[in-house]
Amino acid sequence: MFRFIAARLLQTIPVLFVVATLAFFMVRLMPGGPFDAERSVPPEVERELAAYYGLDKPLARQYLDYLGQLIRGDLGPSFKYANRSVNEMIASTFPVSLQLGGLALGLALLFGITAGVLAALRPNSAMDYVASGISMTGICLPTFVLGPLLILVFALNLRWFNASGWFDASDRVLPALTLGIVYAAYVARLTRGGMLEILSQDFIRTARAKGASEARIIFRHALRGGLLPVISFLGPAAAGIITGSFVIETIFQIPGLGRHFVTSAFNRDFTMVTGIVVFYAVLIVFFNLLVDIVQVWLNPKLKF
Amino acid sequence: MKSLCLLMCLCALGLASGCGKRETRVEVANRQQILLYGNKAEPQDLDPHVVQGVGEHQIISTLLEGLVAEDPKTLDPVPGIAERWEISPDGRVYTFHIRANAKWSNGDPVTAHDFAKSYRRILTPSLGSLYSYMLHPLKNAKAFNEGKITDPTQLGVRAIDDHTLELTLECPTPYLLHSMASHYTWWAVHLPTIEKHGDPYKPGSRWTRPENYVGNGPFILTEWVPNSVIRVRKNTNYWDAANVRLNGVDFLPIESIDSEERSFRAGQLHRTEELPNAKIDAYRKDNPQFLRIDDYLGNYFYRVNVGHPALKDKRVRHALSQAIDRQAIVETVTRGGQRPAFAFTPPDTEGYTSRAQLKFDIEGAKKLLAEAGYPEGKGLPPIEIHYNTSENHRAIAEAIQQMWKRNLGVDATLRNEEWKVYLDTQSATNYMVSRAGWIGDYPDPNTFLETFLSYSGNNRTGWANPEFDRLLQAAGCATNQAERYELLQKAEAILLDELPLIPIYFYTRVYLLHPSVQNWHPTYLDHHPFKHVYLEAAAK
Amino acid sequence: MTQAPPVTESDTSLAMAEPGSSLWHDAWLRLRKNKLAVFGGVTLILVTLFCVAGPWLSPYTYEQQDFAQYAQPPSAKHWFGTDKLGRDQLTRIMYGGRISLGVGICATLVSLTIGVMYGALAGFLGGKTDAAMMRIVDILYALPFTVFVILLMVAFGRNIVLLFVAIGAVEWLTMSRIVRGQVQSLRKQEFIEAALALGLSRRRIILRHMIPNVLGPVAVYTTLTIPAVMLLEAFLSFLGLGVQPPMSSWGTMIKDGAELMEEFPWLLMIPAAFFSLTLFSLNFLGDGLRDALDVRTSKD
Amino acid sequence: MPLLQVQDLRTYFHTRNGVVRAVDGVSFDIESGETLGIVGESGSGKSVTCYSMVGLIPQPPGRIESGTALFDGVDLLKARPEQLRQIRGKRIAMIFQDPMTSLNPYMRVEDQLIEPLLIHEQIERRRAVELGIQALKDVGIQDAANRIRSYPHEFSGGMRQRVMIAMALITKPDLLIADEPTTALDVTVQAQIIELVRRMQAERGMAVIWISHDLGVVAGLCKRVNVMYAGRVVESGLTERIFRAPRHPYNRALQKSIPALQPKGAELYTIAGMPPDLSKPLAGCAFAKRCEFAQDSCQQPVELKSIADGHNTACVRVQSGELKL
Repeated sequence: MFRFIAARLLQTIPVLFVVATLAFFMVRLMPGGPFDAERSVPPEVERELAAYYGLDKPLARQYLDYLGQLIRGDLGPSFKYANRSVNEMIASTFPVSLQLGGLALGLALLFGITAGVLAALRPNSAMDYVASGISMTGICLPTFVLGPLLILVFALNLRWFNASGWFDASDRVLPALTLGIVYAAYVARLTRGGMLEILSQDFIRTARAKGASEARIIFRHALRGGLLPVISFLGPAAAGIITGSFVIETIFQIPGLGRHFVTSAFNRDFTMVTGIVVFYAVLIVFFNLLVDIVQVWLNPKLKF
Repeated sequence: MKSLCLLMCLCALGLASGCGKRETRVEVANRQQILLYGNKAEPQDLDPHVVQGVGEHQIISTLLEGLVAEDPKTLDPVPGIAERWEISPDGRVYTFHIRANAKWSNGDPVTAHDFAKSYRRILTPSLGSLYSYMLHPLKNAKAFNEGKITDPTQLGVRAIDDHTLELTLECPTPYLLHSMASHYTWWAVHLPTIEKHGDPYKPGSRWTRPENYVGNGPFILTEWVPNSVIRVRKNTNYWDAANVRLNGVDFLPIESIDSEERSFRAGQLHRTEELPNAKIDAYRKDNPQFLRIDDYLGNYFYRVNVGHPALKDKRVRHALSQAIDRQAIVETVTRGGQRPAFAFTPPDTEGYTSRAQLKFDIEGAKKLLAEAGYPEGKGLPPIEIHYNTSENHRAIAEAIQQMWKRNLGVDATLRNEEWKVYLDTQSATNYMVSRAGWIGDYPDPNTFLETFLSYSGNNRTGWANPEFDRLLQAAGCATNQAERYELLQKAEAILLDELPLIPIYFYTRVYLLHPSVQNWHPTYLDHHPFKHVYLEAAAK
Repeated sequence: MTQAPPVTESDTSLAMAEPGSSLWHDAWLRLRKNKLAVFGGVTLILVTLFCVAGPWLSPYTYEQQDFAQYAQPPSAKHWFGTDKLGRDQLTRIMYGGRISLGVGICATLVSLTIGVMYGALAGFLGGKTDAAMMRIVDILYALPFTVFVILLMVAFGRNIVLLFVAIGAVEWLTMSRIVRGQVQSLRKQEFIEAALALGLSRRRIILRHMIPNVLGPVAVYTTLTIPAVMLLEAFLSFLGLGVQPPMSSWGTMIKDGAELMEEFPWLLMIPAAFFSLTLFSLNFLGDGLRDALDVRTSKD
Repeated sequence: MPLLQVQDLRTYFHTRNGVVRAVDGVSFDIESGETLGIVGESGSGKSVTCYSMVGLIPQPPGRIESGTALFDGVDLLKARPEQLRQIRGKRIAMIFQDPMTSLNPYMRVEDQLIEPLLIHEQIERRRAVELGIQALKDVGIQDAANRIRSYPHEFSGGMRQRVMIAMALITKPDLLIADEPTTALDVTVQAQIIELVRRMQAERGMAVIWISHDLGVVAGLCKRVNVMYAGRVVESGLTERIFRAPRHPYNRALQKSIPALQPKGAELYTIAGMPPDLSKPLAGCAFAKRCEFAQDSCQQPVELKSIADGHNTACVRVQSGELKL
């Protein structure tokens, strides 16, 4: 297992290198530069700024400089936010996204797995239709509808929560719920599918023949195999959910990474975009690794 | 798993019941005299010599004060850091007398040298200030800013002593005091502080962090959480601190206007930056006490690429302009009390109203189009309307598309682009008709008309007219206001005859303001000097 | 194995069917018996017809504005009401449906084809090849979608086909990971080992043995992908990269409507209703297909 | 009183294609320590009969329409699920056809093996593991203390079936239902497993219901045999009488189709036609359509009737003495 993890971490290096390279050139290929503005910038000023940020050098040189920085773990200064570095911005926005994502993921798993299991227990029963119907509604309700809807009900009518911001503990509830519900719907669908598959297997009959209770059958015998599709889905989903959701962070005015990333892309904040992409890649690799480990752990037929 | 679920429900309930009867943030803030201010975007920085945006102005104006300040009602120049000033008879030399009790927030006195050094700093090319051209009326400032001269003593800025500053101008500039009062480029920074945190002549300094910031305004920066909040609190070292009634301002950068409106309704904001236009009617009807609609010094217009074969003929441009029912657009699409624009400069800009006016005349438009060789729009290729992605721009473009089709038989297509792509397309003049907006930097027609100088980077239409350029340059050095306005009238007449742009409407600012905010006046720059504002909850 | 597939117990004609072609044939017969799936299929056909043929019958066009009819609720004149520019919403729903259904189905097909093949191959080959292939997926995951799409649009211009390709090309990643996970565990099962032992070609094993066995999760995930794709299109349109106004899609209509849900609820409700109806139908059909394709779970 | 007494058991499946009468009026009983064989071809209802008794029929679509199954005084068919769960795995244990799929691939053998003990007996886990290791030894698994930590896929097919048997017998049940436990195994292993069950039965004195389509296996193992066809018992009796003197045309045809019992070189005997569609009600004898002796009287309702001491047949023509087989 340690060999497996070490090997995967080694594989990460070329992945990060390729990601950094592609991102570096992609953002620079995009039309528009970081200093374009509605009011034209005098050419002399633009020249000075380019020189300060090293944009006047040949692209190859810039690239090598960037890689050099990257190896030292320095993602460079932000082109847009003059007094901040990319490292600082990630350090300040990521914990927020992590918190939001963690809460949402927890909710998604809790509600999604529960609903999926309930639906799978009695396929084509009323309970199945209710659970599946709710989860389908969750999928049909995009976050940009669900978020404002929850705000209308809980913030504006009931006055339980704030409509935006990320200050009090109670400010976590609505965004986590919004993000969680959408993912819960996905988790529920996948759980139901996986559980139906497993519950039709012969070994479930064996367990029943032993006199195992329904709870024991679900938790001890079925859940492990039934969650495999959910686990495969969770790798990328967790990375996505934890790096933040642009839409939710915008609706709820949350200072997270997702919003910051999209804004940076729009600002053509080259270093910021590239930096966040590299950071994102690290997370993706990490979560996929985690998923692969969990998969092996859940499925004894697989080996590292 | 069930117990976990139960626990969560209990937590949610506990939170909910705890929050149920609490006062709103606005109510708390009213008690504490803290203004909660929706400020749209995260500021790029708080260094007045580096930033470019409108949102940054509101924050910086609490932290720094210029020699001249704004009157809260009229925005006319009133004494700020300078207690008085003299203007030489030829209008080229300004002498400012700095008040003796003006202090920086760290206790240092504010001196004429601070201003002299600050002006030198913003004009130093290596700083790369995006807005340094605001200081170009100063003698030799443009040449120094472009690196053509490097000796700072040649600049028209001189500290005669600690309390006297002399500014020498290239030309008499009647709007100079307005510009100095309203624009942050003219405000001073504390150079010793900046030097402590890096090279003051390079961007990227960290002196603007809350722990480092030193200002001379009514408030000091206490907290800055990116994308979340910027808090400023009363500065006891401010010379007029006794008359500052607010204890502080919380600036909340809420980018989504829908979120902002909901936050206002949830009692989290005193003031929103904007209001979604679909909500205007509802507020007019149900909650007029919150709704504010102020005239704003800005023009929403379409640039026309005069180099495009189909649009070369000014009769076509006039036909397109005359076929637009601007009244319908402001009444149906924008709905925020905007005024239809039939000229480029907003009416009554410091006493100036364009004499030349465009018109809405479908028959005339059809005739012009026929004269240009496109009867009923036949033979004219589809006009592509280019705009940056936004619900409002889209709705206006769709409306105009329909008007051209119905009134002229001219087809139009729409092309929206993401902001930076849109800017790129516009600067390359790679469009047919492109949406634009221009907000005046200071209350004077010049801030609008100069954008269409043939050499202006803001022209972006391919249009160049030597007579227009000459008139504007002459106006720049005119000695009295009447003469100057006459030259500008002629220039604007040329602009509206040639029509490289189609004005559509003059902006208003539509926003929500909590009634507890006092001493808040509608101003055409949307400036509301915070030192005069205070909060008083309405009696219940 | 002595127990014949259960269907043959009750339907002798099926047992006679030639086994090679009967997977799809059986599936079709089973699908036809599933009421919900049939309902879903019929609804989808009706919605498609409505969107394709409806505009010919409508007295309005999708871009025709009538300022006097600013955001009117549903009425006899405008059955689904009008939007902020006084356009008939019924007609716009029909046109929007063409885009949304088109994007949803085409992009999903693209992602399905690439994702299933890629995932199956990686999971089946295993070892170094698998590792390399999955690292490529990691790389693609990490690349920013917005940046990628802006680049595509700049490079190839605005083109609805490109939109399908762009979305499909991104959506296949998750699909491939799911398929790979399934195939990996399938590979350890006896019948694949048996097929390997028989010396069947890898291509044949993947196509004939692996893919039919992962169709279940794939069908479920596909029904999840279609709505995601339709909403992604709305997001892209929001960025100025999707459909061009005055054309709109259901996604963009919902997005616009969401901001007006308090003032003009019908601008959200009606497109959302069509969107949901379509997704529910797709979902029923997807579940039906899953059950029909999977011999093991169709015991009832 | 017999250990288990089944009377008029009817289990129907309510599917989209109609009502499938998988078990349609089955009655039999079994004494303690006795071995009963149930034979019949695929789909004849052998397994469904046994699953019905212990509540393993998926409901829906399955439904038990009528009948009683008295086990030690408790009617299994009317017992509450909890009551049934206490009997299942403790007093009635089962082993299944395919050991490859009947063991949970995601759990260690240890956890699955001792599960019945943990469920049914107040016993410490450590003690349960000891018992588990002993049980594995009893079924002839070498190195049981280590092997118990393995996963099922690490065992061969025969070993897995031994694990299944160990698991079934670990609670010392009164009745073991063996559902074609040797079908998926090769012949040598088959014999070992049969021998193992026989030995365990002898040691513990439990009753066994052995379901099989393999007449040879049943003949060697069971004292009495039920022959099932299309959801009904068509003939029952002592093993040697069933095999030596079949009294139902179906049973006779079945005997004839055992290849080993046919003369060398002769063409293999097969029963013409297909089993009936169970979703359509059958008035008379289910085998009539394929029966070489069928007459009009075979369309009358049939019943299992005794024709000799402990020997029953459902053939009306044999019952009436018209037909001598």
